[in-house]
Parts: sequence; C-alpha cells; structure tokens
Amino acid sequence: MIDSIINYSSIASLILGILFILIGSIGILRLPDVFSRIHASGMIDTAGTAFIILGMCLQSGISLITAKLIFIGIFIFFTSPITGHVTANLARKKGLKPITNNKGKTL
Amino acid sequence: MMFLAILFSISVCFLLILIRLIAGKTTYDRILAANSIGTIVVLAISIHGFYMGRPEFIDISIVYALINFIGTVAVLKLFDKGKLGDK
Amino acid sequence: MINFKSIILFFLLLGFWLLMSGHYSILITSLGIISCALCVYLTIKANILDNEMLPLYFFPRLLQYTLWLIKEILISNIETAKVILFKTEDPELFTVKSSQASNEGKVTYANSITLTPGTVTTQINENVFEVHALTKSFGDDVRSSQMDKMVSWLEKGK
Amino acid sequence: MNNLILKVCTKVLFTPIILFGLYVQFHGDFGPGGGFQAGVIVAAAFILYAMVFGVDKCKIIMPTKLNFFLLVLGAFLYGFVGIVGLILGEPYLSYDLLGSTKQSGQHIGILLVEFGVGLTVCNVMICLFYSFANFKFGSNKND
Repeated sequence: MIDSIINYSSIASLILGILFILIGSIGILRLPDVFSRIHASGMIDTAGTAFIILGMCLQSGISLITAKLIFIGIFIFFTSPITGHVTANLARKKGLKPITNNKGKTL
Repeated sequence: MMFLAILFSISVCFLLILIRLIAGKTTYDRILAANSIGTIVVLAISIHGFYMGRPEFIDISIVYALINFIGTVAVLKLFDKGKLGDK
Repeated sequence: MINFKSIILFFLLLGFWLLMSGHYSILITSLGIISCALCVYLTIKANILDNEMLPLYFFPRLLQYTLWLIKEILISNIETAKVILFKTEDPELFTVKSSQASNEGKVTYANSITLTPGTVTTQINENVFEVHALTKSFGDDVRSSQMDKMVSWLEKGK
Repeated sequence: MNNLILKVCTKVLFTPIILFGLYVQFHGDFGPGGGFQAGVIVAAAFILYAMVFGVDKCKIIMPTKLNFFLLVLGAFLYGFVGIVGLILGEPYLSYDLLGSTKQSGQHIGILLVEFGVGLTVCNVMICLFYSFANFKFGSNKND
C-alpha cells in the first residue's frame, strides 16, 4: 500500500519535472532576447531539477544515494544563479540593450 | 521502462535547446544554452544510472555539474578579458 | 591560526565526508579526517575563512528562510510557465535598493532574486541592484521588497 | 572577474570541491573514480580560484616550486611502489606483500599508486594553467 503510494508519487514528480524542463526549453526557444531567456533557463535549473531529484529520491528510499542526490540538488541550486547573473552582467557590461518598454532608471 | 521514457523526453528537450545553441544570435545566448544543456545532462546521467540499475554512478553527475559550472565561468571570463589569467 | 570558525568548518566537512562515504572502516575514516584537516589548512592558507565564506550567524534562521524561498520559487515557476505558454512577455529593467549591510547579505539577496525565475539581477553597484523582470507583476513583487525584508531578517534576526 | 557574487561564491565553493576531489580519490576502488578524476577535480578548484582572484593569489597557496615538487613526487610514488614489489621478489607493481594479508596489501598498494597518479595529474593541470593563463586569445591590439 505505502509502497505503491510512494511509487506513484515518484512517477508524478518525475513527470512534473519533465514538464517543467519542456516548458523551460520552449521558453529558451521562444523568448526574444538573452535576458528573457535566462528566466526560462532558471526554470530548468530550479523546478525541473528539484522535481526530478525528488522523484529519484522517492524511488531510492533512505540510503546513501538519496544523500548524494540531495547534494546534487544543493549544488545546482547554488551555482545556477551565479552563472545566470554572470551571463546577464557580462551582456550588460558589453552594452547589450534588453528589449523593454519602460523608461525606468537603470545603472 | 519508465526511466527509458523519461530519458527519451529529456532528449527531446535537449534537441529543443540545441536549436537555440545553433541559431542563437549573440554569444551569450549560446553560453546560456550550453549551460542549460549541461544541467539537463547532469539529470540524464543520474536517471541513466537508475535505468541501468547502478545508482552509484551519481558521483559522475556531481563531477559533470562541477565541470559545467567551472567551464561556463571560464568561457565567460575568456569573453570578458581575452585571457584567463589576471583578474 | 586555529579559531572557532575553523573548528566549525572542520566538523561540517567531516559530516559531509561521512554522509558521502558509506565505508566506515578505520583506514577510510582516518583518511577522511586527514582530508578534512588538509582542506581546512588550505582554506586558512588561502585567507578566505571569513564571514563571507561561512556566515555562522545565518545558521539559526537558515532553515526557515530556505523553506520560504522554496515556496516563492514554486509560485514564481508556475507564473513563469504561464507566461511562456499563454501570455506575451512584457520585460522591464529597473533598480531596487538593498538594505543589507554585509557582502554576504547582499549576495544572498541577489542570488535569491536570480533563483526565483522571472527576475534576474543584472548589475550590482554598492547597495543598488539592477533587476530585469519578465513581466510587470514580477517587477512589482521585487519592488514590494518583501524578499529584502526576509534577507534582512536572516541577517539580523529582527 | 571583478564581480561580487562570483567572488563570494568562489570562497564558499573552494573547500567543498577539494574535499569532494579527495573523496573521489580515496573511494576509487568502491565505485567510479580514482586518481585521474580526483586530480582533475582538485585542480578545478585551484583553477576556479585562480580565475576569480588572479593567478598571483593562487600562487600563494600553490607556489610554482611546490607545484613542481609535488608533480615529481607523485610520479616517484607510483614508480617506488612498483619497485618495492620488485625488491621483495615479486613482479613489478604487485602489491601482495605490502600488508599483512594479501587483501590488505592489495588495498594499500592500490591506494598509494592512485594517490601518486592523482598528485601528478592535479599538479600537471595546475602547471598547464599557470603556463597558459597569460596567453592572450583573439586580437592583440586592445590592451
């Protein structure tokens, strides 16, 4: 009983993760400029990764594998904003203008 | 069987991002796409470990995540300064 | 120079090693202790063992902050998915002020902004951040400075 | 790169990456891993540090002389463990007599040889980075 509940929730979590990754890749294709695409890339790195790792953790039960999977999750959560920020920062520094429609203050 | 289906769907996402990597207008688009492909490959390696029934191979995906991060930083620095040395 | 911080770092690294290892023979565990000591030595020699590297005063409130951040990430993920699939994007670029005093607080705030999809920190100048948001509602979320208050709470505990 | 986030996060990541490299080094006989991978991971931590804080700062932790010394020491360790077997009347690189029993001898021998390989690979990577770090890519005109 408990086993089948864990199994089904693991499958649901994996499918949800795949869905988020798919939406993120569509976003990377569809959105107009680098700064918007970073948001879609961030979706892959946060929701997609988190749900797939959650699904695999449920699949493996309490073991060393779960600890390593959680460690991968923490590592990707920690490094994803750094690469996103550094890419955006470099694009801004090299003078790329994002497509916006506001006249707000910028640095 | 389930893991095979998931690997297949991950490869579809991989191909979608690959289109952006080839078509991307600016360099930053390409770097971003390469970074996203790296994240997807990290997940695919660990799922492949489950599919083969040897989840010990998760160590490899940690190494891949590490090299993905350091490689992205190195490429960005190369575009910023033209060399990897001084800060 | 062995101080309180380096001892804490040593035990954190030892916990990490024991969590990853899975083989608890005397040889492997003693190699682990030697490895952790080597890592602490390299950290001290590189002169990076300060509050920016190991903000110990974050730790009592870190768990609650992480849970709150995960909730925010989930909500903004769903919003971003809606924008990508159904709506047209309406990007904007604006500046916000951060009220954190220390570098580690500022970095936590900037990383939290980037980690929630829909908003990206593009530049940092002292305590003014330039933020790119996917739609106006994401921008309003950042401008309402709820996250700023949470990070300040994480930093100061008030 | 003169970037606050990158600097602070490199400080946080430097130590765990080295510890993970040493973990891969010493668990090479239980799973995937071993000397080559561990050397590359440890070198990656030093390279990240050198890229963000500058090569001069990295040379404080790993001076060029120490780098060369460890490079040679690793190769020497590999050869020496092999020669010990040869002196004790066994074929080259057979570790049976290093421990009290055959199995523990094998374990110690493999650990020592892998440690030598890891040390050499790590220091060759750092040495290559030091050599190529100031090589200018692209046009030579601007600065």
